[in-house]
Amino acid sequence: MSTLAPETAPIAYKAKDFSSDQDVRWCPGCGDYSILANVQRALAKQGVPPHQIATVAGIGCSSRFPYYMATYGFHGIHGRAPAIATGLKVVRPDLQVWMATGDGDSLSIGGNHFIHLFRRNVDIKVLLFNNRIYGLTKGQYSPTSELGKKTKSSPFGTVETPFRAVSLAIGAEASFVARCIDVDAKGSADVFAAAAAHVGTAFVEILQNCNIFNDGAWEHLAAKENRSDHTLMLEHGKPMVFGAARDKGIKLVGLRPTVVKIGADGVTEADLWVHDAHDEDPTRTFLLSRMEWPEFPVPIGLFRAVTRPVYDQLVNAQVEAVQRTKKPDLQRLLDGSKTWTVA
Amino acid sequence: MSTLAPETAPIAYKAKDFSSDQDVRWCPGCGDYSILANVQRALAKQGVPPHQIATVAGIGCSSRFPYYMATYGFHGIHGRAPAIATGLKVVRPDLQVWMATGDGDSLSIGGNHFIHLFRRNVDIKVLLFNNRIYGLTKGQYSPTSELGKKTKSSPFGTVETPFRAVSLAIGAEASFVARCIDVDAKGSADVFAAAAAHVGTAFVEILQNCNIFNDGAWEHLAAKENRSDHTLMLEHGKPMVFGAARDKGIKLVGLRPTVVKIGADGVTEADLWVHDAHDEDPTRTFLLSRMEWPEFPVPIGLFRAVTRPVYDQLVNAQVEAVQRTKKPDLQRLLDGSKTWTVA
Amino acid sequence: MSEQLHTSAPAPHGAPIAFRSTKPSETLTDVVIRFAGDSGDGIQLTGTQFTQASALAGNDTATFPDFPAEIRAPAGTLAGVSGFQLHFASSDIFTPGDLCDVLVVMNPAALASNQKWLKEHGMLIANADAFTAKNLKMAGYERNPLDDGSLADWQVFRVDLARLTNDALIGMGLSAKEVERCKNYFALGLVFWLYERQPQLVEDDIEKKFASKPLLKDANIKVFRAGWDYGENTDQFRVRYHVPAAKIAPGKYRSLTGNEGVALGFVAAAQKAGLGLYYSGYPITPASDVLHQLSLYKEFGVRTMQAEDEIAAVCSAIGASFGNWLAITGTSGPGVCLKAEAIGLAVMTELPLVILDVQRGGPSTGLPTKTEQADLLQAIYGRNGECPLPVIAARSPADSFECAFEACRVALKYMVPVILLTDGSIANGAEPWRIPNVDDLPPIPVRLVKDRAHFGDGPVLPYQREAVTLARPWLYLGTPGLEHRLGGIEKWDSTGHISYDAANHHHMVKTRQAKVDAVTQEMPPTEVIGDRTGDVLVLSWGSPWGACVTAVQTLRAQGRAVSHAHVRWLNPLPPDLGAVLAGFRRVLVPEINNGQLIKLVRATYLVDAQGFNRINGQPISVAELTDAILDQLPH
Amino acid sequence: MSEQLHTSAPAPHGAPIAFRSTKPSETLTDVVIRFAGDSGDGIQLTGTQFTQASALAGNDTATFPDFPAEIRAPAGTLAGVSGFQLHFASSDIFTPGDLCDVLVVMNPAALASNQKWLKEHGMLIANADAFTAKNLKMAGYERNPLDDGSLADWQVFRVDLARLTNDALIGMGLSAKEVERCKNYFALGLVFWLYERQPQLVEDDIEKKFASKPLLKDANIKVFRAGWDYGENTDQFRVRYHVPAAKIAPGKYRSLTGNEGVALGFVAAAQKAGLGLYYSGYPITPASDVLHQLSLYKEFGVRTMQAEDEIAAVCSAIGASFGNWLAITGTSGPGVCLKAEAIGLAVMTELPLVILDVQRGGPSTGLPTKTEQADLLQAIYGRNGECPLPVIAARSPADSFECAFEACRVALKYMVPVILLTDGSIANGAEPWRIPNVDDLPPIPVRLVKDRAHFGDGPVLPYQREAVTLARPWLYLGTPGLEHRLGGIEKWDSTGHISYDAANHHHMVKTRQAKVDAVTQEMPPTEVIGDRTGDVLVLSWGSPWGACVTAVQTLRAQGRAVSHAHVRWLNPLPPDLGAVLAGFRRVLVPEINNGQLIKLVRATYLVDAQGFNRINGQPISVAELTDAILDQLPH
Ligand SMILES: Cc1ncc(C[n+]2csc(CCOP(=O)(O)OP(=O)(O)O)c2C)c(N)n1
Ligand SMILES: Cc1ncc(C[n+]2csc(CCOP(=O)(O)OP(=O)(O)O)c2C)c(N)n1
Ligand code: SF4
Ligand code: SF4
Ligand SMILES: [Mg+2]
Ligand SMILES: [Mg+2]
Repeated sequence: MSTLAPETAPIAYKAKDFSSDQDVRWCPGCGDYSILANVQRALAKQGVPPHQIATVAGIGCSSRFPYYMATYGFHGIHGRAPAIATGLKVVRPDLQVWMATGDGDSLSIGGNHFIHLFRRNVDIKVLLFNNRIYGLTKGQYSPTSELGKKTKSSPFGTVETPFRAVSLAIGAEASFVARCIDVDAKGSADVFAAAAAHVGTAFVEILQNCNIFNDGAWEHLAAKENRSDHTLMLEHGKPMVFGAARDKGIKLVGLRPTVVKIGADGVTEADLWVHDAHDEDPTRTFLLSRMEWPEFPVPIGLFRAVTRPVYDQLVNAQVEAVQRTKKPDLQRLLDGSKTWTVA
Repeated sequence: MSTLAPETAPIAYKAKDFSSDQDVRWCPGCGDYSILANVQRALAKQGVPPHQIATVAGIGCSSRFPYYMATYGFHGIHGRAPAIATGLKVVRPDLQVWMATGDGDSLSIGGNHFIHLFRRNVDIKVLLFNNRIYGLTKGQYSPTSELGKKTKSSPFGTVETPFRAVSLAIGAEASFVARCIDVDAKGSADVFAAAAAHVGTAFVEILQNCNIFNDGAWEHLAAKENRSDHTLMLEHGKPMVFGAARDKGIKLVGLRPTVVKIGADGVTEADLWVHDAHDEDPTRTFLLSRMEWPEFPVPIGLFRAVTRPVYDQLVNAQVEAVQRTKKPDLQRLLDGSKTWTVA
Repeated sequence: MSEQLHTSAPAPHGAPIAFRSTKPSETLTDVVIRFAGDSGDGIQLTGTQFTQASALAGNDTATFPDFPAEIRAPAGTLAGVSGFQLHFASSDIFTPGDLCDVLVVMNPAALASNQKWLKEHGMLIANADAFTAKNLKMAGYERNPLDDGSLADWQVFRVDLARLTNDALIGMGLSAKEVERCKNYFALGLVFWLYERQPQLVEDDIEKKFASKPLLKDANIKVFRAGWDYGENTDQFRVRYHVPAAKIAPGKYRSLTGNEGVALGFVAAAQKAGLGLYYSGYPITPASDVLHQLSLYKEFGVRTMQAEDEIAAVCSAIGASFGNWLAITGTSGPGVCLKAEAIGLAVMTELPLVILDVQRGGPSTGLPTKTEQADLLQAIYGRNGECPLPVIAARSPADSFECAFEACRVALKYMVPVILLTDGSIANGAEPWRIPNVDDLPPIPVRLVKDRAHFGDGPVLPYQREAVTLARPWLYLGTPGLEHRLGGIEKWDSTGHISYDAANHHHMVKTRQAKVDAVTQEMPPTEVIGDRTGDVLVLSWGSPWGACVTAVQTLRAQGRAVSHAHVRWLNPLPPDLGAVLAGFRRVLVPEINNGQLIKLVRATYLVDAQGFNRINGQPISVAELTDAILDQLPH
Repeated sequence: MSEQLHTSAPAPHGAPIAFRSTKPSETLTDVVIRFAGDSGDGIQLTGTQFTQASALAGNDTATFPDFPAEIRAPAGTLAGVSGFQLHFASSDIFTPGDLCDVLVVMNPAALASNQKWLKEHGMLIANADAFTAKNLKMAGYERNPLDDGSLADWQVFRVDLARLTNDALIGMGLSAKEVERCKNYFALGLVFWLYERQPQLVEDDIEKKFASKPLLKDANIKVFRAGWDYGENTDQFRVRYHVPAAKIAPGKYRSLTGNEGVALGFVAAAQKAGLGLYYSGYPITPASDVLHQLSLYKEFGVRTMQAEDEIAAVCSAIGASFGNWLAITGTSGPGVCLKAEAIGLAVMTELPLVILDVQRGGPSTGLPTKTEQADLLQAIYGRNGECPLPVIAARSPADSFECAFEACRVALKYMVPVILLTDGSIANGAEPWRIPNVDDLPPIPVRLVKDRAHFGDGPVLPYQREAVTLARPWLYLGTPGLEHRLGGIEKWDSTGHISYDAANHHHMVKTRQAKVDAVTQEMPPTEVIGDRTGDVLVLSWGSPWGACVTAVQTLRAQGRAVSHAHVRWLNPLPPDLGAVLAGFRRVLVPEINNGQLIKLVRATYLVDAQGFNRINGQPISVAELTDAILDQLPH
């Protein structure tokens, strides 16, 4: 149990200040290790002390996350982390609440809470470890597994079209959406920092490798040699350029994104789609969520961060507004509106 | 219990052939009555006999629907109709399966099954009676109620941003999406016919009036005098024109829809956004789902109908493919791969 | 009414009587009246107002609203009939009555479905205008029962309610629909006349309710007076009835339903514990009103959540409990199913939590608006693994307040989830409640740990147990150095770290059970009404309490060796219950289920208890119960 | 092994022995061996192959895989240790054994966590190379136990597995990781030598498994042979052990786990009923393998669904049952919680359905990979309202087949959902199974109604009941004229229309109970092993069966008046059980829970039964149970 970060300490933390005394029990080589390190680094940078943070999770390999964090932690039941986190955040707005979850935890059994979290826009930072597989139950397909994938529960290949986590979040009115890769420390740092700063539900899809049951699922994006050509780093206000040589870009033709070569056919950076992370209308974010390799480079980074009503804030504001005008009087409450007295 | 529609009857049904012998117990004036009549008419026209149809529902006023239909019917539990219907359709592809549900049933407690139904694209026709309220439990807000709405459970106004059912369905990969209004018999007929014809999950959002707990929720669209100016009837391949005088239209400026006056500033029908219901890319459907009154006329009719893998078909195809090459042999199955004999 | 002692004469709230009568008055000790009509006829409102007037007149009262699952099924149909039964008396009463003395019906369907509740020779007041051919047909009558002699065994009073209401309002310029909506006030005026109730009460209410609609206000008052005058002037009614005030313990009273009672109990507990109150629910009949009620109490800082489903409701409450608030989730049986897995999580994490189950007719969707007490074994056993928790049940609307308060107190003291059971009849039924003085409510100490120093130099131990209660400390989130993790996997005692150790698991299973067993410390000796030995002990839990008291009182007055005991805590059972049972030749357990408490009693005490089980969506009938007790007596 | 009679001498599958030994051989009647190592060490595979070889050699066998909840916790940690215990014998055996005669450990952590299972003076075979400073530290050792004399009470065999494996593979061009992965075959070769098992079996398996990787194939065979040769050549091992074949009923055998057994039982039932089979589940330990298994059987037309959650799984199965298929849903305890509401719907709609619960350690997430039988009362009572259904439990892997078949048969015959209980030890444990002849399996008649004429000219009556079973007809969807509606609201008997009627509800509650009670018709007389009167009856259900048989056999051989009875149906209980219990002075109920069957027995028969409860995630220990029985005997 960490005893670090007394209130008198200067606000300068190290990643290890966010590391609990529990042994990490993921498989050697699992992408979860990098994610843990990236999150701990981001929290250290942010400067909120461990005791003012709570980490909530569901069930799955990924959901063991809270045990390894030196913050307050809650390991819930499968799929229900959003609900647990919501109750906690409503009553304890003083705590920063992070949530760790898996593609099965959030998109299969927990789908309903997941979408309601976005709709309500509760101030919670959601880390979805998407390894496109069920790790903890040893290798069944998940709602993000590719159509036709052969797994223990789909020996002849799945017959289900996968969810695109970002599309679903956008369809559920998400105010903040981002994506990063387990092994990409730099990209993760930026995205986690943005999530920490967002007020409302911040959704981060993390492409994670399960080297035991779905090894290489993201290799086409995560591998160093593929990354610059197969991904598109989103930057607010910047044209969408990608490629090792930064010679490719995305142009919008009507409503369709198109890959173009900068310099060819007179295309210049000025012709490219300029990323607007703060666009109120989610349609363009939705469009980004449809861009998949090999047709497109896969967008990485901050898709969207807009301000809209935050559930926990409104709940508390409504209470506070009443409290400003009305004193609690328990006796009067018990009495109600009509009493009579027997002498 | 209906004994109509013997197999020898000519395929010519009347709406009343789809009406069961059970007393309809909705409140007088409820929009559900019109929906029932519209569906029965559409089924009669379609020509599939009642015994080849199953109607499945959850719980709510709307979910009483199956009792009033002369088809096979199942009144399930709250929110679970999609799962019940999926099991039924997988094993009985010979039946046409319709599902009736409410905004609470589908978008609150049933949200998870709802999104998975779209993802899997099971061949089921979904009628969502959206009255923006909980009818059967007497007037609490639902996930489609407006932010700030005062109800029994939100005496100070809700603090929750509503779902847009169509956005959510699109985010969940829906292959068919449409919208109609309870009192609009003509528009409903077209939409129900298209849903019946679609192979895959056909989602119809029906704007329904609950005259007891949320009277007039859709008055701005449903009232005769408002309809042509406040709604936009979508027609595949046609430019988006609306207004009593058919003098207004929707133009796409970049990625933003804009209301224009035909004739003014040189705008002609040729400048308008042409509706493409079969566009593979769901982005434009998503854009339509964001158009809300008073900023825009509200789109009514068929938003989207595209073909993509259908769960129940694939499940059955996979089985049939194996069955073509492998005979079932129970004894061999019990024996397994390694046996030994004791004499 | 509940457990008050009778020490002084009643003092009804005295407003000047504005209405004068010249008809003679007869005195009665108690009356059961039932109103029945279409869901849109204002039956529940009529009943409630008559109840209030009776309470203000010093009577003891008990009510039983009986409404359909449909919101407002088409007018005139059997499916749409709504009922409200009121028992008022000049003595202490405990049930809304088996059968009624007076039945007021607004249409033929109401008669058809309620006639069975009217006593032999009882009064039937019928809105004769509504007995049209169409309405008769919808109610399944071939002939008009008001005319065909089939009601000869009852005293029938035909009142042309619609016409008389219309007559009263002629010239006011109201629409037909508006006139139609006034007619329940005519009926109310008539019964106010009949039972000498204080009319001012209704008139005040109308003033308030229609303050912004002066025309409707005047109309309703007019119709109400017309109803009163009709009673005074028509020859049909020759006498009025007077039910004197009951002897009631002194104090301040109000009328309270069970749902109001639990809501107030929760708020009071939070205030006494000095904690914030969080309540999360998903609407479900008959529990929704608790959510509605609590969402009004914002000045007390109550946070309510209408969750997306029951699973989210309980899980968000668990989150709030982790966040050191008094957290509660409420529902009915189908919702308890959905909460089961998460309740297990609360058992494992040893967090305080109250789960309210307002029971209704089951199984499955069942009979949502009918009462039943068939979720007891689900409450005790309905989760995977060995997952014990305390279960408490209220016996009446007024008792709900105390049980809710007690459930919270035990949850906080033992760091344990507690299930609180009420049922449809308690939730919607009302009775007078002697309002407690807030200062007299017991304090609720909470052992929050808010300082790292609590553990000295040692490690933080989230499962370090208090000796007497076995409660673990409730570490205050946000405290530097108290960071810890909770979860549903088995854990080492004391440290709370994950453990797959064999012996530790056995120990933890036994410890969680021991903690629940320790709640017996909280229980007062079981009260026995009557002698502690005898022929028959009637053992009750929950709402049959009232019927049991009534039946046992009657039989004891007849000299029978019958006693009554009631259990409030169902898990664990009171420590002295075995000794109580041992005093009797026979034990009879009346339940509105197929035999649940009886299974616990038989298994625990090896006593050959007998069940009296009526599962028909209604409160237990005193008459039937009395017969069942007689059957157990030596013949 | 299970209930086979012993009629003839064993006839092990005779392949020519390719490996020759010159060392002497001792004969033993039975051996318990336990393999333990990192999750990545191939322990489960090693154990399974040794089991198969033992079964082929004609031994009776019983296994107990014991693995951690983590997939592959970091190598060398205590959290990552996986175990596999095998009991093989020349006589009939019923448990995998309490303690082992031989413990094979692949690293210090495996020793640290498994030493407690090794018998006094037992053999410890240790991979000495893995006892490095780093590994010792991770396992919590300060000194090397192989060196410090702390293991003096055991026979320690140090084997430099890593080095020897490496030596065997020198020059083959394998990577260090590949070499590392071969070492379990060295251990296997050694124990094959030690117990005279047939090496061909392993070599055949390696051939098949690595068919596409010839280099690895050769390497593994080489290492396996090196292990065998090591045993033959090292001075450490002086004798080999011979466990003769057991006397086993003639027939064709295979090895069967409980999860395989239920999967096969479901397919067989569907085939015998002439129905399609639908299985829907959401992955959960230890039930997932049933889904995996059934998804392979496409040639039988089996449709499997990996649902989005357990609620969808059961609901889709209900949909399939409505569609006239044999529908099944499987899960473990937390999933049963989630299915509870929908199971109530199946009870109300009276549809056939089987719910499989492979029990694991609880409550909440609990101990997912450990065994327990604590979901019994949840199975019987864990739903709102009066919601009875039949519950059956398997006692062993081989028994799972029959129980699964029986659950389906009863569900279809009585039109009722049935809960089938197994547990983690049954699900993953294996034993020889005498394969039934398909033609000998009983037929399963299904009363599908496929013609409107069934109801003559009368109305369609979906709740018209068959006299003996009270089953309603299963109307075939798609039939003209049979259109009907089902749902979870209470309904009139016979017509099935919605009903809120009071008397009808009472009648329906009683009828649903009577239908479940009628299942007693299916039960054969309760078998009592031993005399029908005596001092102690040991009463078991589920997996403790094997320990009970073993303990009672031993005590009877010592002349004790102890008998054993086992119940397969838990709800309703067998009709003759009360009479059986009455024959004994004492009744002892051993359960891997805190006392559940015992509650039913006490409540039903008012018998002062005593519990023997060990809740430590492990099968019941025969030794401890024997002591507990002795405690009940007159001293
Ligand atoms: C109610 C319930 N159902 C099923 C399970 C079993 N289970 C545990 S984790 C898991 C899925 C894990 O997948 P994911 O969420 O993708 O996490 P990962 O292990 O891949 O990180 C499942 C099905 C459970 N714990 N609880
Ligand atoms: C598990 C469960 N929770 C709650 C309920 C109570 N309930 C019945 S219908 C309903 C919501 C109805 O709203 P909607 O789906 O919008 O249907 P409507 O009545 O408006 O047509 C609720 C909460 C229930 N029947 N089951
Ligand atoms: S199973 Fe996969 S996701 Fe789970 S810890 Fe191992 S590598 Fe990581
Ligand atoms: S409550 Fe509303 S939705 Fe329900 S039947 Fe009445 S009008 Fe229709
Ligand atoms: Mg995953
Ligand atoms: Mg609704």
